Amino acid sequence: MTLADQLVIAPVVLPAITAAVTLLVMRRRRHLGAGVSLIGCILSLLAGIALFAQAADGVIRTYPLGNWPAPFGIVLVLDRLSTAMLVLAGVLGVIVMIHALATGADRRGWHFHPLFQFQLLGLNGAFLTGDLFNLFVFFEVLLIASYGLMLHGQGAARLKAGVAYVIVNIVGSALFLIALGLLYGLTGTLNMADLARRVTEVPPGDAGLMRAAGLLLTVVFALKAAAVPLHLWLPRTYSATMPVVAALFAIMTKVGVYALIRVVPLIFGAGAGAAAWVPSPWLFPAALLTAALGFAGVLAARGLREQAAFAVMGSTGTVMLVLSDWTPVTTAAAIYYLMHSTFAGAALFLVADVTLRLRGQYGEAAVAAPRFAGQQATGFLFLAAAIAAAGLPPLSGFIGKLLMLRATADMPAQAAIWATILVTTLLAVIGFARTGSTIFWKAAAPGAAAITAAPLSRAAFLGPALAIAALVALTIAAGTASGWAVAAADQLFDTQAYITATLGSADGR
Amino acid sequence: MSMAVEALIALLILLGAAFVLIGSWGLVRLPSTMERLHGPTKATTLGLGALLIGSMIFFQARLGVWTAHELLICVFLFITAPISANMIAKVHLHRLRTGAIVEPNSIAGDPPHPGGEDDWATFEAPPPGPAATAADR
Amino acid sequence: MEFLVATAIAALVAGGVYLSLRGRTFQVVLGLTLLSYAVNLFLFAVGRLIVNRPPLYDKAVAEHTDPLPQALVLTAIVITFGMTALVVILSLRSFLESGSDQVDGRIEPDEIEDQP
Amino acid sequence: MTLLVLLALPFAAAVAIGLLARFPRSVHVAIAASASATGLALLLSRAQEVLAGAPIAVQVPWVPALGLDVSLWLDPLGLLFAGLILGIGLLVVIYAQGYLARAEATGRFLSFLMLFQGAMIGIALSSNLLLLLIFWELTSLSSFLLIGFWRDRADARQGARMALAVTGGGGLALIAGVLLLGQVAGSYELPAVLAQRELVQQSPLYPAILTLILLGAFTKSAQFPFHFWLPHAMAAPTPVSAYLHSATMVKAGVFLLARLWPVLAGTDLWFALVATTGLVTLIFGASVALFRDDLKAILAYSTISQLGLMVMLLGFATPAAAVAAIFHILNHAAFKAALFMNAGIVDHETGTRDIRRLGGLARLMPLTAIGGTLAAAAMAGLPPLGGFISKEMMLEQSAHTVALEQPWLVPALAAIGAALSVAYSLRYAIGLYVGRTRTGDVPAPHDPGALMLGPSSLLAVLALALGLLPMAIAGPLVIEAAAAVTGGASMKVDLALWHGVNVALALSIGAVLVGALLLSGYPLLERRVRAWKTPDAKRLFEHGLEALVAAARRMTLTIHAPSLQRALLMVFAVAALFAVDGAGVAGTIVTGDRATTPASMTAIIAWLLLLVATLAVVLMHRQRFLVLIFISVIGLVMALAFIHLSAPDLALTQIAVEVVTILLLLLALHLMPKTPRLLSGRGRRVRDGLLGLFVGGAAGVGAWAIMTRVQGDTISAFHWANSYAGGGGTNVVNVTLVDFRAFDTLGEIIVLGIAGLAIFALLEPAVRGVAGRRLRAWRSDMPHSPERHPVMFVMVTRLLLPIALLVGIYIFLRGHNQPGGGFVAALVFAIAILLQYLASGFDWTDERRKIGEHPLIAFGVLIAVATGLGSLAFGAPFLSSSFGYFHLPLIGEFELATAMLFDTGVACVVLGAVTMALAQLSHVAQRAARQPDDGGAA
Amino acid sequence: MIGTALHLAFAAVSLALLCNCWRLMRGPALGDRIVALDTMVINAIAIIILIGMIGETNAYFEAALLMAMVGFVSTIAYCKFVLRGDIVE
Amino acid sequence: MRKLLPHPGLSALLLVIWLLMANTLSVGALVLGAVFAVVLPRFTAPFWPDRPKVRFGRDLLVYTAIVLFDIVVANFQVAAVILFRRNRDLRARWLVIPLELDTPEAITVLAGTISLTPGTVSSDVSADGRFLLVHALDVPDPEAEIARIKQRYEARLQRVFA
Ligand code: NA
Ligand code: NA
Repeated sequence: MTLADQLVIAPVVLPAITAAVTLLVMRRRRHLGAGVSLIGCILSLLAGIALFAQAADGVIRTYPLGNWPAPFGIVLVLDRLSTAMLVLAGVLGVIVMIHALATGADRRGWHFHPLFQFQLLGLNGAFLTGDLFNLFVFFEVLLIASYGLMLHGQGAARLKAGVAYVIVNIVGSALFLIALGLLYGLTGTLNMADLARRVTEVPPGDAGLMRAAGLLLTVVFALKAAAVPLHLWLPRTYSATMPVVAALFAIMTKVGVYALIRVVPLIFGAGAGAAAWVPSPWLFPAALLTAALGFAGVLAARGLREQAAFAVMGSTGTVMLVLSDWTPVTTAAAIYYLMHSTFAGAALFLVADVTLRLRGQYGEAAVAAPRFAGQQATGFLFLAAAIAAAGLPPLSGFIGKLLMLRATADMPAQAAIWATILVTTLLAVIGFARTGSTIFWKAAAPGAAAITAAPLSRAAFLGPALAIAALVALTIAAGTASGWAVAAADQLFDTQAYITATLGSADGR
Repeated sequence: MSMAVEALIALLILLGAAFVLIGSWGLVRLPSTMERLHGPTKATTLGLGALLIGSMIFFQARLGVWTAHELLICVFLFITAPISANMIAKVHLHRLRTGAIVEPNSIAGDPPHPGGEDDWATFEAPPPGPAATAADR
Repeated sequence: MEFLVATAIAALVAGGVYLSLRGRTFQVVLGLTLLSYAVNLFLFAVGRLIVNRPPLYDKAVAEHTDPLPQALVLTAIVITFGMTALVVILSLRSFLESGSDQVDGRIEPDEIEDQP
Repeated sequence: MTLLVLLALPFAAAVAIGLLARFPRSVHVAIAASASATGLALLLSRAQEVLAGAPIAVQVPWVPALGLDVSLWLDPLGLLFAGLILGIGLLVVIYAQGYLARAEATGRFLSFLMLFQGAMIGIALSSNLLLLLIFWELTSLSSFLLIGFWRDRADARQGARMALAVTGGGGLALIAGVLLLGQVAGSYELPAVLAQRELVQQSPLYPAILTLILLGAFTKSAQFPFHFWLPHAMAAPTPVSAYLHSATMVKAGVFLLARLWPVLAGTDLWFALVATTGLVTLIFGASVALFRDDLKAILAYSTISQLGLMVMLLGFATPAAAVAAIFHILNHAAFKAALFMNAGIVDHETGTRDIRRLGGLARLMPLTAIGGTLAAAAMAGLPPLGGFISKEMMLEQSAHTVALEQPWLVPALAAIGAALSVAYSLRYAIGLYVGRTRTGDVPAPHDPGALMLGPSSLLAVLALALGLLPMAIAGPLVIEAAAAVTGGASMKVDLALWHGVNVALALSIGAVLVGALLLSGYPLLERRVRAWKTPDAKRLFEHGLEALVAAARRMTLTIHAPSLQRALLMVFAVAALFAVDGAGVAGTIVTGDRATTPASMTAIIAWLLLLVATLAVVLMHRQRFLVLIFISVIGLVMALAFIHLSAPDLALTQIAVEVVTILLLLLALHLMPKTPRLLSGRGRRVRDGLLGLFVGGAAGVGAWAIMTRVQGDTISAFHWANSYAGGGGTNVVNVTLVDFRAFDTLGEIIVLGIAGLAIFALLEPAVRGVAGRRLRAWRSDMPHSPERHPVMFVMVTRLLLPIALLVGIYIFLRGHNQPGGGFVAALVFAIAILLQYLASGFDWTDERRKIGEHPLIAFGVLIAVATGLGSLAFGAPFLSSSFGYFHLPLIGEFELATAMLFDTGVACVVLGAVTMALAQLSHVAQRAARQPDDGGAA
Repeated sequence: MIGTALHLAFAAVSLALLCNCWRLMRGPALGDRIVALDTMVINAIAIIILIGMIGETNAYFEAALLMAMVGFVSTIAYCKFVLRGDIVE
Repeated sequence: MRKLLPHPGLSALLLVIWLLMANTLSVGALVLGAVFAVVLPRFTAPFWPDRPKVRFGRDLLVYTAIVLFDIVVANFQVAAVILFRRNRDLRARWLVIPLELDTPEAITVLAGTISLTPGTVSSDVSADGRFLLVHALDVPDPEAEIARIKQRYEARLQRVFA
């Protein structure tokens, strides 16, 4: 095994080492710890990019951990989608880390850096693994790290919201285990490729149980993705946590979507009998409601964080709406929009953070405040983030929406999907225009209390600007990016290739 | 395995089990908490003791190896059981004193005052000193 | 035996669901505890029940329990423990911060006056 | 290349101005003006060849997956529009410099203006429909910024939002329409789409396509009933109004109708929708304009009316009407821009825009008066101005149009519209410049400087020139543009003031007369009209929007009440629903073929114990302390069950975890209420109970179904077979944990480590702020015994510590081959240490501890990872294990495995995390007590 | 003979468990319930030993050992809680 | 020596426990056990600061034997009480035992012994450490029982903990 082959493990090992080192260093030498953490993020990103480049040739690579052959040991699988997600998480991680350092958010509580690194580790592991139980483990890693991060900075509201967030997800994990138990009990395996192979051989008497297992997995993933009615945890969690953390969380709902994209075509695809495409009949209405409720929330929001939270929810709903058709074309569109909406959500939260810091006691609430330093720059950043989140031109969201609209053009539910996507866009436009014009345009009545806010370094604008830059890059390179998305989706639906790559031959053993 | 050994094993097993049962039965039928507290020490000592010795001989007879593990379990139980009993008794005394429980049909009644100036430790903090453990120093 | 295990799982899940739907963190934590017992038992049971065949390798042994679900349950127990510890302390912390351990969205009378 | 430069210029200017924000405003103006001028020059340099029938085109691939490319072309129609955009843009820039006060953020203004100009140029040049959509929405966005430029004013913000909502919303409909159109036509490239008239018009989707696209065009062009945003957009600075409402923004809708004319026009539906809307808007706008007193409002409604006129003409769908429409676009651009600038001058000089407070200004500001009057005359359609010619062409076309089988209907209505426009135009000119002198807020207003007067005068002159020399100035352009609209050959058209006596002339004269009459009876008319309560569209819109927002808010708050119960209920309910879904599959077998295992009496009694304890937990859940005892019982039964069912490792873990969990719960319970109030009512409890029974039943059935099935071949057969040979251990479970699935274990210990860190982060600050105050105020709700450290207990724990450590070491070392392992060993260590805490107190124990928890966690993770990485040196994948049997004198044969090193990492993390959790929790109250009270500030 | 003895022993210990359960539920004092739990742990150790004998395996020794060593910790903790509220001071 | 073996008795106990666990008398186990027997008490020495002097000799052996014998006997006696004595005939008593022993270690051993013999449970120590409170399940003559305990156990322990 060459070192290039060993690179696969880097996105997991690097954050682990960085986390441990920052944990050791941080207590005495804060700056060194922060530097190590940032470098760790950058190295993880570089590893992700290198792997992405490897996967660009369309070959699915596997990495047998512990040198045990699949399906007996745990195997990491490197394909277009997983590496793209690595890059997504890596870029987001670097941006959010820069923002945290620039605003001193990491100093608002304990262990920000180890938790952050572990969060990246969990994400990367979840993207890479080819084993369903291992996916559970990495879900737990990224969840528990997210609990820690979510509570960073604390305060009564955050703690209360945290209680709900943690508990709901613990219940979700319990369901995950039940689903895993059912699957193992029926098929005797945990490897996803092996599952895909064995699912086709399940006797008819087991079909109902198989279906139940698939549906339970759907519940788990939909809970992470915050699909209605399993979304109730999201708005409170995201608007109560520190915006910089929420910015990182923009990818959390996408992990649920990723898991759906990874598992459904592979295991619950056409060959799965009664369990074929299990989520579809439920996912469509749920996603429709998610998008609708999410953007209704954007319209109704009275603060930037709340608004961003609902925007994240709505955008994930939109992605799932398109996804629910389970064709390569719709999946490709969903993947592109997933990438876009991650950065858009992060940008919104980062702008909210800057606003919050600049406006002192007025915070990010949609109320008039006296003029504040950096108002114009913040306003522009908000405008860009809002354009992206609403899916308006010229940023990538519009291209993503066009891709999604086009991909769903031949679906029976075309009218419903189009109406949802377009009407929610309008709701978002109105909602963002309302909050934005109030916060960045409206001036408080004379006599309003002067803003008391600590001065903010110019570096604080770097994070949001980088998030916007990522969106701009995704726009300019839309052709390439959407091409990747199409290739990734095609690869996902070529399940035989996945099985062959993982198990050696299409029929295993 | 000789008949005698087998009989011995069976006897020890039955004896142990019987004492375990009697201990628990005492828990059911004895009239008040302090009396019931005598049950577990019974079960612990001869009940488990006999069982463990039975098991020891059993494994020697069956598998031809002397296993000392049972002795070890005995050691641990002998170390820990009195502490449990002591702490539960303290709970009882404390709750009795604070009026949380009333036991009109307790036979022994309330504990007498110790002979010296100080009350029982449960009711009065021991002064710092050798008897009061190093922890208070 | 299978019946006992299945009904035990059912009872634990039922109790867990009921308790986690009560309005206070402590009860919810108890509910989660029951739920996790049930899940561990379930995960264990999918390896099928076999009495007295511990998964200790021996060439002579032909029949043995399925070791894999046991390994999975061990992982699950550890993870659940971590989660439980966190949620217990989080509940406490939240209670200390707000003066109420209610999580059903309503506010307790004593909570308002304690708000800073 | 020209086209790309043309498109890029305004955007580049916008960015440049933004970047040079600190520079003086003259720099900004220079950039904006030179960008517009350069663009215009570039355009004119290519005008000849374009009009000669050689459109320029360029295509840069962008998103091939979507059919979206940067395809630009310059045809006569685009040339006309681009020319208007750039030409009037240039004048507006110059005008703005005079108009805006020094204190205004001219840089920002011009930057927005250039952004807008770029978007408009994009619309004019796009030959890809999707690209056009992008620029279309971009005009909505940039106009939002421009209208809201005076951000402190509520009306500016509202107007901006309204414009964005209406035009942006229409744009969304347009997206759908364009996508459908592309879907039917098979391409988004305009030339290809325009060639598919038959295909499109016969498609069943045609009505939808047309309706959606018209929604986009009508909202943008402020057609009735979407007109209401336009008057409120007047909150913008006047240069913006002059730009947006003469030549650009609102014309985009007209442009789109013209652009898609070849593929969409010509059907009955087209006529019904487009012509009717245009006609209604023409009359409606005109009649409202007549009764407004704000100069800009008059102009706004007149714009609506004039747009209606153009839309109506396009609705007629005849080549001649197209020519008329195109020529009117040109005329309207000239006179309307001139008029807005004129109104701006008056406002600027007199301080008011209220026509009732103004009059006789011709004497004070003669040059302004001349320009204004000329432009108004053009708007009225009076000869010899350009407006007259296009108005007459319009009446001519109307005269030939039959609607509802009534030949008189359209001409009559068109004439009424014309008459009204005469009336409001004259009212504007006469009201301002003739009659008694009224000067608003300023005693003696005068003509402004050249910067403001120049552009408006130039445009007024242009309006005149278009009447006097129509063919020379605009003939070829109009003819070629109209040909581009119809997609046919160029028409032979003669633009002239005099076409002889015909119906149009008669109607025209009639219109002027009626208009004059209307104006003479204005006071009477006005009283009548003012008496009507007309619905205020803006208020309707605002109220509607507020209601929508309020409804959304209510819904959002209701649905997302901060209730954990609801969230959990949903999870369980969905899980239950899905269980039903799964069970519904036909042919599903519940009980399989596997023989069940007989249950011993002990098993049954243990089971009974478990059920009783579970029931007790549920029933007594408010007596929290008692419940913990019952939980212990459940844990005990679980451990027994694991042993009975051949899972010694699980039993070990269960026993140890149980102890630690109970300690944890007791520590937490100490600081919480012991018997809280009951919260839920009976109905709720019954509901939750039933749901619980259902979900539990489903889980039980699932477990039963799996357990009674014969197990097929599992991957664990491999684990069993390779445990000793390949993993070097006989305890297959342990080998699985540290070898086959070591990656899981790595994740698992990381979870535990994170839990420790998160707990530390939670409890460290708990001693300050509100929580700290509450901790200090905490008085236990139970009476306490004064004795802290019972002597027997203390003594025994001292003895037990080394023994327990020894046992832990033993369990650890044996783990690979017998039940045990790093996790349980670490728990034993932890319990041994915790016992010290319990017996001797926190401080005493803590000062004797040697290793902190943080390093334990960190080094544990590092050890585990480093062990895994070790295999990389041998070219093996991460976490590949190695083991060997060694012989040492005295000690004898023993085994060493890298997996044990990994297990050491596991043990470190577990020990660190567990002690961290409990130790932190155990002394939080003491720490708080030591903390000085900071008054509760967090 | 041993087989019969083991079965009888199982029955006896099971009955003992039932007795503990009765006391556990009945109370009435907290002390009673704690005693019941403590006894239950000891009876559980007995069961583990019996299971080991039936299966003729040593595999459950660690479990019994561990239970003997740490089983009393929760008992102590419960007592300390009732006595002091704070189990670690 | 004290530095190396802070609690020699403990070290011996640990070695024995290790051998019991390892269930072998091999040299390897002995060596490893010895290492732990030395290392662990040193490692945990801070947690056991006092060093009680204990005489490991005949006295201790005799004491142990007596206690084991008493445990067996008392078990049968108590079994009889539980099975056959009616509750109202039960002669449960509190016994207050004045202590001569003065180290906590010695008191703990005495109290433990009393608890381990069924029928008596050490319930509390007085705050000054001079009295032991014992609950007896069935004693006809408390004074005699106190005397028996003092002479049979305490006196011997005094010799062990010199
Ligand atoms: Na969990
Ligand atoms: Na316990």
